[in-house]
Amino acid sequence: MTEFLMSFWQTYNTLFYTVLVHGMLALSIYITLACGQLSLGNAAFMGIGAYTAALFTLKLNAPFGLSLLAGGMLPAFVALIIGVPTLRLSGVYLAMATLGFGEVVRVVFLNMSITGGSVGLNGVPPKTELWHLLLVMGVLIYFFLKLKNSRFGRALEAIREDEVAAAVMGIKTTSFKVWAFVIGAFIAGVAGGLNAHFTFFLSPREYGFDFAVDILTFAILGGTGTFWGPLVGSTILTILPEMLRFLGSYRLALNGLILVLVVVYLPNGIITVKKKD
Amino acid sequence: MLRLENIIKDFGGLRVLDSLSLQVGEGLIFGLIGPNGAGKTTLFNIISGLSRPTAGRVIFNGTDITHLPPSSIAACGMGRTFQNIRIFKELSLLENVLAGMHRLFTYSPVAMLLNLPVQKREEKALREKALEILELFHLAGKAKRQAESLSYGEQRKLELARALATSPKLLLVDEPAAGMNPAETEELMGEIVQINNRGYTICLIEHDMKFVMGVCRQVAVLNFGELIALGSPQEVKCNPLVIEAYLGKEECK
Amino acid sequence: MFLQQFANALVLGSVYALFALGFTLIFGVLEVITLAHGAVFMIGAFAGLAVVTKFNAGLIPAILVGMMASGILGWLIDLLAIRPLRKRKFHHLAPMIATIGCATFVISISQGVFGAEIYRFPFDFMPATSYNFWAMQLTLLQIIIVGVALALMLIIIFLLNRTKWGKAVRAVAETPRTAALLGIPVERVFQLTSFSASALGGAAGVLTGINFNAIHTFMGGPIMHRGIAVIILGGMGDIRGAVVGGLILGFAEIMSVAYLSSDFRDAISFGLLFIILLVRPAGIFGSNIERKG
Amino acid sequence: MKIFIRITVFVAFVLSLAFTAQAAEIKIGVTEALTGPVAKYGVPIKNGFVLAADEINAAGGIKGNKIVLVIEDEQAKKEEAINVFKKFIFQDKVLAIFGPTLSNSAFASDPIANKEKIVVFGTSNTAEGITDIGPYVFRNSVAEADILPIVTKVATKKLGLKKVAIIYGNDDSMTKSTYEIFLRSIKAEKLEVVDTETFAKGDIDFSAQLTKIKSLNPDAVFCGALVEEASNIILQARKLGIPNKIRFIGGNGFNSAKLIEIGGAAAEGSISGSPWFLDDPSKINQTFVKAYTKKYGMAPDQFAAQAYDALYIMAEGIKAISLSGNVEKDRTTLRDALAKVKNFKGVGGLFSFNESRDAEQKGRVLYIKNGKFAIYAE
Repeated sequence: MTEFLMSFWQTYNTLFYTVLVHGMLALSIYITLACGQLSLGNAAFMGIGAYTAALFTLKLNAPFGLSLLAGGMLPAFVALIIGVPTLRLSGVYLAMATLGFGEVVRVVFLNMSITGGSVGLNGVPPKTELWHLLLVMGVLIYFFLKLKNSRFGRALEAIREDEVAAAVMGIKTTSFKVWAFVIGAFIAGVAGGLNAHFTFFLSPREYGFDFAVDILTFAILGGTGTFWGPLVGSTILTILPEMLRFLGSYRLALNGLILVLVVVYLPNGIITVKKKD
Repeated sequence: MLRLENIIKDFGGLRVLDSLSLQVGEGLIFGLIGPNGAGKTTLFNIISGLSRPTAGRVIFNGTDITHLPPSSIAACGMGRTFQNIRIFKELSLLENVLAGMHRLFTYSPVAMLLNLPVQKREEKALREKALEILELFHLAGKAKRQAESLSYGEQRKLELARALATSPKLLLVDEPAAGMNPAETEELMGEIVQINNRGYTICLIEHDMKFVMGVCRQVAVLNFGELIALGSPQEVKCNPLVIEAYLGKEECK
Repeated sequence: MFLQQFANALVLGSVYALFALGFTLIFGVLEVITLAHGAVFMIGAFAGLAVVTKFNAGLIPAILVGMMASGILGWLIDLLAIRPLRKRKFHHLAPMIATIGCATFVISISQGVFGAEIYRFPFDFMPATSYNFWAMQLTLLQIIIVGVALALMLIIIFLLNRTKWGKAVRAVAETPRTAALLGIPVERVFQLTSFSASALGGAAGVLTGINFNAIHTFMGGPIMHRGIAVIILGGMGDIRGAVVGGLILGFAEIMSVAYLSSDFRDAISFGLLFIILLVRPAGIFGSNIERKG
Repeated sequence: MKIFIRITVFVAFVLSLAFTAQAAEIKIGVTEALTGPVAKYGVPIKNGFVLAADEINAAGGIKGNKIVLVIEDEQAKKEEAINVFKKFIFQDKVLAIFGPTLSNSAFASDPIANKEKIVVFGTSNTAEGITDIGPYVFRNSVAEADILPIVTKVATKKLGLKKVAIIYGNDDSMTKSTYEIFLRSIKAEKLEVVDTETFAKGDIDFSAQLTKIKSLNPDAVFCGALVEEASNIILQARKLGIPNKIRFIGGNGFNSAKLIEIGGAAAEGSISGSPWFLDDPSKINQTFVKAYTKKYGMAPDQFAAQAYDALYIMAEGIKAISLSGNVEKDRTTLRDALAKVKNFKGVGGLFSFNESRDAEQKGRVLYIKNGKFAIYAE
């Protein structure tokens, strides 16, 4: 039995790590969704974080904690700069602007020599341990739990529900939106740094359009009413392709089908909040 | 306490408000009436900062607020409701009111994360106050319910409660009685007066003349963006211009 | 060289415009960004290819069959994945996620059926001779592509503005509820739009397949990124915007390669998109930001 | 018709999976990109392995032991490659691993194999530094670094090249490395580079780049592109009026029947270099091409050929050891035996591993003549 568990863990530990990283990314988009903003820049922020953290480790031999912190700070800083003009946009326009931003980031990675261009960075030492991931995830869950019933969380929800009404209540909508964007970028960056340190390798193609949409799918599938939704969504969507392996070439077909069915039958996501009497 | 100076507002060549000057004194219930399209809601939007006047100034408690963003105007002590109800539908009643109290909270993000006593204290105190406000509108019993589940009339009251929660010096109320049945309207009139008695100045737009005549101490009449009459309800309703443009003869008895 | 680059840009821009036409039509009427449009485009190309290789069909039948196949696929996607979501209150992005699922499904099945390799139309299908205009060199097919894109755009604009159905579609695009009150069969308008917009995608697929000789199951991916850029550029849901946006993107890509550097082509075009959004958030022809999204 | 063949192949594949799972003897893991955009390389590779395994088993296996391939899709995603590697190592307990398809994924997954002391054998990883990951990493992918300088030299001499243009895909590590090797050899031949153009994966329109190249009138165009882009580049060049006498010179990406199938007359004369080519008249190759074409309904490409050879090379290694039944122990002995494989005669000619476990194989300069690959110079 223990032997079975051992080999099970040895086989699937990376998958579990990935589940946690995807969970963080889902939370990073959740915080912007929580104030009604649809940002698709999180894949790019993850990329910036991954490269930054990996380069801190590779070139500066920085301690892991510092690499991760840098991996969170740089995307947060970039988010702050682009956030102020960008967040005047709303809905799909914001989504598309951030998507455009992501594309620019990808091309920049592709053409910089320090990032290794299209070849990418390889030989990133495997520093990420399970407890790092659990710790970061724990901190995030704590943060979102605290946020939920605080004045800040309520302000975000108010902005999501009705931005104009929120402004009239004295809520500084713009600064809340920018903060949510920056925090989301920070989370995505840290997730990127953690990911880079257990996959040995990173290349620009990982952080493009498709992954940006994947992250959004995590959140929408799980439900955006509470932060548990994105966590559930990312877990399911990360494990599902692995579970469907036995289907061979058609596993993605079933994956797509399940996605459609879940959305059609649970359009508000798997986890929905109901306020009752 | 509120002074409007020569407010002009153009919408693509159409003059919606024309050199409007008006004063609302402290402690009043001030009524703004006029036919549809007279510019009443536009005026509210300008006062609360959602829309900018083409020319003119808005002075609130001695401060020029014409170009401040809505959140700053709210911070100066202005609260409002909307003609087309804009409550936070997916939040509970209590959360709606607490969101309205946003600027009364002072604790920092650090206090939130560390669960510092200051947060607990504030949350507890303001929660009690929120329930008190809900009680004012007979909604405290439904505090945990989702706002969307309320009846139309109740939603209007909730919005009023939320506006009151910002603890405004001046409360702009846009058609509070619209869609209410006579009993609800009656109840609402009482509540408005009660709020006023607590020291809140109120400026309201309303089409229900019984309501206006019943609660307002001063009434301004707008027609095509111009002020055509100002005075006590009694004076206004017998003003010939008002009778012609809006009310008709029956009101003046 | 400028004239040749101008011609290159015109052809590429027309392809983008044609693809974006259907994309924008669906958004305009159904308010759904259908990320399955790339898959629909691919199916059109394969269907066109199938009739040509099997029955020796000519250009017109190939385009028509491609349009038919894509139209039916689009209609099915609407019926099975989007329609169930119309009736209920849902997250406004739920239909988009559903279309992602559809795209994954269609592409995966296609790969199982057609395999992973690339196909092309037969060599003798279109004459390869080039025509010279001043300093421009164009093949007959390239001229046809520009012509067809232009013609389809004019037809769509004509249909929307001059016919009863077109007026119904526009009314539904404005506000479905009011349209329903006016007695317009809203549901049928939605389905008709899905069908015809997807058929346009199919036409784009067939023409792209013939001109660029690279038909494979993933051909819809890159063009979909561009299609998104195009409809943002032109204004979401705006027909003229799709055409103008398509041409702008075509020109931006070609001219940045011609006069700047091909290394930064995508950065330049997407940077342009980013800046245009900041200056004109609703795109070139867009107006009502409030309602959409 | 083709469609039905595909379906049959697919069904056969599923059935073969179902059946092979029964009789486990020598288990070898194969992970390639079988779905997604990279599947066009991954699928032929898998086909090459399956064909070779079937042949070996039909001939009685290795010392009587049958080879069982455990095939998993990795979608060209690094996380998937890692997951599959771990599944192979800890769950399926395979003896050795083939794959993954892209160098990018290999950089992520090969360190795991190396750490767990199991041979990982890449057949399509061309990036520099793959075998530096560790002593358990092997590959037989043709090193363009060896052959392309010869290609450049021969072409320069035969065609009298003076000024050339380059076009390559800059977002792909395979095509980028082709470019870098070409650039070095072009400099070594003292040719003038009049223009360098790039494109991105999935591009279909190259007219802007080619118009620019045409206006600069080079003697030849060096092309770092995989086959679907390469054939399109050549076709569009001809349409824009770049004459056939201006040759296109490419790397591994050119060595595919698809280049002829799609490029047609436009591709005539294009030059590339590789140890293996489709029309190589040697008996072993013709047998392979015939068997492959019969089984899969299409001609093999270089990826398939390398995979086919790779399994035979692996079999050589396995032949040299005696299996103990302790898979951990067998994995290490296999590594040592595999590293000693010398002068193996495969479809790509004589093959040996060098001391860094890379391919040592003689390349040939090829060109397309009358719609077939032919030797341009030995």
